[in-house]
Amino acid sequence: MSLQVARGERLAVIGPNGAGKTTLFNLLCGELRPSGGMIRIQGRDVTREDAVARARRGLSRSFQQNTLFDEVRVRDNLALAVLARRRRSWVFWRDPARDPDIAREVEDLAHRLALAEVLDQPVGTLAYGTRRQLEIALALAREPEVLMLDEPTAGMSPEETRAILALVKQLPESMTVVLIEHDLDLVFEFARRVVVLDYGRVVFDGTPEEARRSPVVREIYMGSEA
Amino acid sequence: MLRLFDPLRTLLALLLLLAGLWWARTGDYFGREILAEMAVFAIAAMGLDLLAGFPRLVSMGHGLFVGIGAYGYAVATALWGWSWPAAILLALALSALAGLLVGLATVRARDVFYIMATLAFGQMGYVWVVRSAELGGDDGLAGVPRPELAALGLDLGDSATFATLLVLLAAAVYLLLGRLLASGFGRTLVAIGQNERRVRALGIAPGPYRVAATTVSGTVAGFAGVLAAMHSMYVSPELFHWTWSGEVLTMAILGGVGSLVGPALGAAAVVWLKYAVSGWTEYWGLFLGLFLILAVWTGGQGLYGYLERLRAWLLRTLTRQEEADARGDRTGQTLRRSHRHRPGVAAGGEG
Amino acid sequence: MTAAYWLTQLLNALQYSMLLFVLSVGLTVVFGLMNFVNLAHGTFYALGAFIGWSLLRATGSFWLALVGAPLLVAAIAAVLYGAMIARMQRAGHLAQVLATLGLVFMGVEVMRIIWGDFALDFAAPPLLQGHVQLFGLVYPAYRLFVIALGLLAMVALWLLLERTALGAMVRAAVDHADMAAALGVRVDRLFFGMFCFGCALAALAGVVAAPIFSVYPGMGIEILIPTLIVVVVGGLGSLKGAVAGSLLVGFVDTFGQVLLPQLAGIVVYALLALTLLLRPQGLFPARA
Amino acid sequence: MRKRYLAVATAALLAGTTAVAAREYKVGLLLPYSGVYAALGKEIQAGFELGLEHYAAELGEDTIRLLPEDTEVKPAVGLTKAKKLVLQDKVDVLAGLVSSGVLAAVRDFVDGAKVPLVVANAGNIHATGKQCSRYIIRVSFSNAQITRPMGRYMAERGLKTVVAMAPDYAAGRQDVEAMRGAFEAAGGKVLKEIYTPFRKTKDFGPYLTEAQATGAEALFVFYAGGEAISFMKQYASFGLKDKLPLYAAGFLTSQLYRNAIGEAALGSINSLHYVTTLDNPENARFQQAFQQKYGRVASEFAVQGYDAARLIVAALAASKGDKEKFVDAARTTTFASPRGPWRIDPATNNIVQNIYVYQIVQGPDGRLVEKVLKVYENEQDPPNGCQLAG
Repeated sequence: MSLQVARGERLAVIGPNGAGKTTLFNLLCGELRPSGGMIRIQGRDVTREDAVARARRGLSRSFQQNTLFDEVRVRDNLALAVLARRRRSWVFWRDPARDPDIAREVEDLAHRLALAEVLDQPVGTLAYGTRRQLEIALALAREPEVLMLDEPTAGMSPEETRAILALVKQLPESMTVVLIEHDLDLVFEFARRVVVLDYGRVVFDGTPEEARRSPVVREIYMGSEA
Repeated sequence: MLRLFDPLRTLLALLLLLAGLWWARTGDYFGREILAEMAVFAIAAMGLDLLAGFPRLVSMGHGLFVGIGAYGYAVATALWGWSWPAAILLALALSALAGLLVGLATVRARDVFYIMATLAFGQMGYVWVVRSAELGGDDGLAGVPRPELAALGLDLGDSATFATLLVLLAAAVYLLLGRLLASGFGRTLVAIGQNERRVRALGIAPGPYRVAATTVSGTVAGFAGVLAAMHSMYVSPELFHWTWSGEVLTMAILGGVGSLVGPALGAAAVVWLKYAVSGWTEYWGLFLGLFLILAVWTGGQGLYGYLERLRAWLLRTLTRQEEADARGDRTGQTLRRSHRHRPGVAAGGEG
Repeated sequence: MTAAYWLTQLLNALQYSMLLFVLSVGLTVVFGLMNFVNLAHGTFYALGAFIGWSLLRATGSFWLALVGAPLLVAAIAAVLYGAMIARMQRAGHLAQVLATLGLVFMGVEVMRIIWGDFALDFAAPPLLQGHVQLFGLVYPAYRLFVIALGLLAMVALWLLLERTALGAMVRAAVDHADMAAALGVRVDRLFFGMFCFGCALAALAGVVAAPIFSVYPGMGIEILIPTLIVVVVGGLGSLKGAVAGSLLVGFVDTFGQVLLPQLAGIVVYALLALTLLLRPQGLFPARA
Repeated sequence: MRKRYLAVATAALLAGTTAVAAREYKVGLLLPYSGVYAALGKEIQAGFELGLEHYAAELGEDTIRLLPEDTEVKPAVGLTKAKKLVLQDKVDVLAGLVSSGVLAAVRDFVDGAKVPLVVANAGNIHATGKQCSRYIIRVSFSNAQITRPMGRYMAERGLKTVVAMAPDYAAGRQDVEAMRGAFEAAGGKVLKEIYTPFRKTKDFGPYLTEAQATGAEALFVFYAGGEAISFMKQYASFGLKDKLPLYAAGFLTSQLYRNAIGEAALGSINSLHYVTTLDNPENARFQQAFQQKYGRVASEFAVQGYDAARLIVAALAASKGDKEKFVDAARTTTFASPRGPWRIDPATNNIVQNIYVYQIVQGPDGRLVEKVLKVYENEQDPPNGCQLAG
C-alpha cells in the first residue's frame, strides 16, 4: 500500500476489524519493522529508525489500549511527558516538575483535557473515560508535528466523545492529525480526508463526502457495521 | 513517585534512624556489631531498590558490586598501603565502572533474562576472585584498616562510634537516593518501570537510563562493600557469591521494594532474625525461606506494605464518615492509593 | 594427546550434557507451558537423589530407586502445586523467582534435618559398576549408561511432543494457551501434569547423578546454576533449546576445563553472557 | 537442636561437693554448624566434649562452660561471633575454626585482643607462618605438614613421575606445593599440577582423563569432604587403580566419610597425623569412649577437638585464667595423645607431631582399615616467616 499525508492534514483511517489499522500505526510509529517498503517523514527515510527516534522527529501517538504510568499521579504522568519534550529527564538533583514553567504547562494541559480535577489522583483509581483523556494528553504533551490517535474515543460516553472532538478540532492547523476511529459521526465531522483499509490494502481514499457516497465503503465497512 | 512523597515513608525512616542511634548508644557489644551489619546491608538493599523497585530490574548479582567495592578498598589499603580516602575513591570508581559495564551488557535483557544475566556476572566475579591468588583466593584478605579519624576526635575502633557512623551513613544514602528518585532522572526511571512502551513513544530511549541506574546502584552497593570491609576488617569472596546477592534481594523484597525505606527495614529485620534464630537452631534457612514465601504470597509488598495497609485500615475505621461524603479529599486518596498495586513483586498476586 | 584421550573427553562432555538435558528439559517445558520460573527445580533434583538413596537402602535395588524416587517426587510436586504453584502462576516472574527461592532455602534445611549433613554414598548397580573397553579406551560403564539414558529421554520426549495427541495439546498450549482452552484442552490439568512430570524428570536426574557425585544437601543449589544457564542459552520453553543448550554447556564446560584450565568455571558464564548479548531470547525460544 | 550453653561439670561437682570458691572458665567454640563444613564442626565438638569429660577433673573445683557459636563457614560471620565471645561473653579462651578463611578473618582481632585461640582444624601454613601470632596455637596440623612426608615417601618408593590434582584454593595449592618440594628434592618430578575449581567440580572425569594422559607413574591428590567422595568413586570407576596408583593427603579417606566412599578407597596410600587403629593406650581409651558415646569410630577431626580440650584444660589449670600465662603454658605443654606424642613448636605455635603413611586395606572382618606403612616422627614446619622465637 502507499499513503501520503500532507502537513496539517486531518486524516481518518477506517476499516473493519482486522483491516490492519493498528498495524499501520505501529509501522508508522516504529514499533514494528516493515518486512519491505519505505517510510518517510518530511522526505527523510526513517524505515530503520525505532519508536524513540520517530517520536523525536515529531511523531506522537495515543494507544488503542491505555498505555499509562498507572501507579503514579496524573500530574506525574503529564510532567514526565513535558520533561521528555523539554529534554529535562537527565536532571539528577533537582525535581524539574517543581519548575514553575513546567508546572504551568502541566496545569494547562490538564485544563484542556478536563483533567484538572484529578491531577493528584493516581491513574489506577481513575474512571475509564478519564484515563482515555490522559492517554490523549500524553500524546499531545509532546507538542507533536504529527499526532496519531488510535481509537481515542473507544469505550467513551457520548458526552466524553464530544469533548474529545472539540479538543481535536482546536488543535493548531499546522499539526497533522491521523485518526483511527470507529465512530463514523466523529470521523465525518472531523476528517478532511478518509482512507478505508481492508485486508491491509487501501480500498478508498477521498473526502468524507465521497466516502459517504462510495459503494465500496458502504459495502465493506458500513455494511459490516449495519 | 507516590511512595516517595509519602509521609509514612519519612516517618519510618526517621524512626529507624533514631532507633539505630539509640541502639548504638545503649546496646551491648554484640548488638552494636549487628547494628553495623544492618547498616551495611541496608545500604546495599537501598542501592538494589533503585533498580528492583523503580525500573524493576531485579538484579541477582549485586554481590559483584559489593565485592568489588570491598576488595577495592581492601587491596588499596592492606596491600598497597593507600590512605583511606584514596582507597574509598578507588573502590567507588571501580564499582561504578562495573555497574556501567554490567548495565551496558544487560541493556537488552528483560525479566528472567535480566535476572540470569546479572546472576552470571556475579558468579563470574566470584569464580575469578576465588581463583586469584593475589587477592587471597578463597581465604580472602585480612588486615583491612578502618579510617583514622583521630583528628576529629573519633575512634572508629570503638564499636559504638563505628556503628553510629554507619547508621548516619545509611541515612545519608537514603536521603541521596530519595533526592535522586525525585529528580527528572528518577521520575524517568519510575516511568520505565511502569510502562516502557509509553516511555519510548514519548521519545525517551530507556537504555541509557537503565545503564545510568545500574551504575548508580552499583556504586551504592560498592559503598556498602567498602563499609563491610571496614566493619569486618577483612574481605572474602563470599561477598560475590550469588547466595549473598539473593540474601540482599530477599531483604529488599521482605522490606518492600519501591519505597527505599522498606529495604532498609528489611535489612534490619533479616539481620536481626538471622542472629535471633541461629541462636536456637542451626536451620535458620527454613525461616528465611518461609518468610520469603509469605512475603510474596501476601502481595509482595513486604513489611512496608503491611504498614501501609495498617494505616489504611486505621484511617478507614477512624474516618468512615468523612470518606462517605468527600470522595475526592486527601483521606480518600490515601485510602484508595493503598489498595492499588505497588511497584511490588506480585503483579496479580493479590488476585 | 592421543585420539583415545579426545574420545574420552568427548564422552565426558556428552555424559555431562545428557545429565543437564534430563534436568533442564523439565524446567524449560514448565516454563514454556506455564510461563513459570521454578528456581526450586534443583531442589527436586536433590530430593530425588535423597529419596532414591533411602529407597536403595531399604530395598537394595538401584532400579527400584530409579523408578520410585521420581514417582515419589512427582507426588510431592503435586502437593506443592496444589498448595502454592497453582496460585503463583499469574503472579509474574519476579514473584515466582522469589517464592521458589524461598523453597530452595527451605528445601536444603529440610533435607539436612532428615538426612543429615554428611554426604551419602550411592552405589551404582552391580551390572554397571565396572568399566568398558572400547576402541582401545577404558570408560566407566555407568557413565555410558547415563549417556544412553539421556539419548533415550531425548528421543522419547521428541516422540511424545511431536507424535502424540498429548504432545499436540502441549504444543498448542505453549503457543496459545487461550486458544487451546477454547478448543477444549483442559489447560489447567495439562499444567498440573507437566509440572509433576518436569519435577519427576529432575528427580530422575538426581538418582542418575547420585552414583557419580554422591548425595548431599547442597547438590540442588550447585546444579541449579548450570541448569538455568542451559535453559537460558537454549531458549525458554523448547525441547530443541534444551537439547542445544545442554550440549553447548556440557561441551563448553568440559573442553573449557581441558583447554583453558586457567579459566575453568568462568567460560560457562561467559557463554551465558555472550548469548544474552547476541541473542537475548536464547537460541531456540518457544515463543518469538 | 544444638545446645547453646553446655555446662560441663567437673568430677568434683558430679560428686556433689559444692565449691564456693570454684571458678567457671568460659571457652568459646567457633565452629561451623551449618554450611559445607557442618559435619566437621559437629565432629570436632564431639571430640572436644569427650576431651572435657576425660580431663576437666584436672581443674579441681573449677568448671568450664562451653559457648559454641556457628561460623556458618563465613569469615564475616566468624569474626562477628569471635568478637561477641570475647567482648560480650568475656571468654577466657577461644577454640575451634575449621575453615582457614574464617581463621584469617579472626586472626587480627584475636591477636589484638590478646585472647588465646586454640585452632582445632584450619591448616593454612601462613596462620603459623608469616601471619603467626603468639596467641594462636594450632593443635591440628598445617597443610604442608601432612603432604611433605608424602612427597618423601613417594620418592622413597622409587616413583619418578607424579601428576597432582587438588581443588583450586589455598589449602589445595599448599598441599601440592609441599609435596612437590619434598618429592622433587628427592629426585622425582611432578609432571603436571591440575587444579579443579573449588567446590564447583562435581565431575572429575575430564581431569582424570587429563591426569592419565600425562603418563605419570602415580597420582597425588588432596580432596576432602564431599569432593573426596565424588573423586574417589570416579577415580575407581575409570579403572585407574592399576594404571595410576593413588597417593593422597589422608583427608581423602577420612573415617568421617569412609563408609560413603566404600571399596573405592581400597589400595590408596595416604598420609595423615592420625590413624584410627594406632596402638597406644590413649587411643584405645579415646576410641572406646567415643564409640560408646557417639556410636561411630572417631575421625582425625574428633582427635583434634579432643586434644584441643585437653590442652585448654591443662593450660587453664596452670594459668588460673591469666591469658598470658595461659599462652606460656599452652606453648610448653606436652602429653601423649591418641595420635602419639606431640608438642607445640615455640617458634611458630604450630604442632609438631608424627605423620603416618598408611594404606587402606580390607581388615579380617571385611571392613576397610588403615595399614600403617611408615611413620615420619616429629614432623616440624619451617618458620615460614614467623618471628615468634626470640
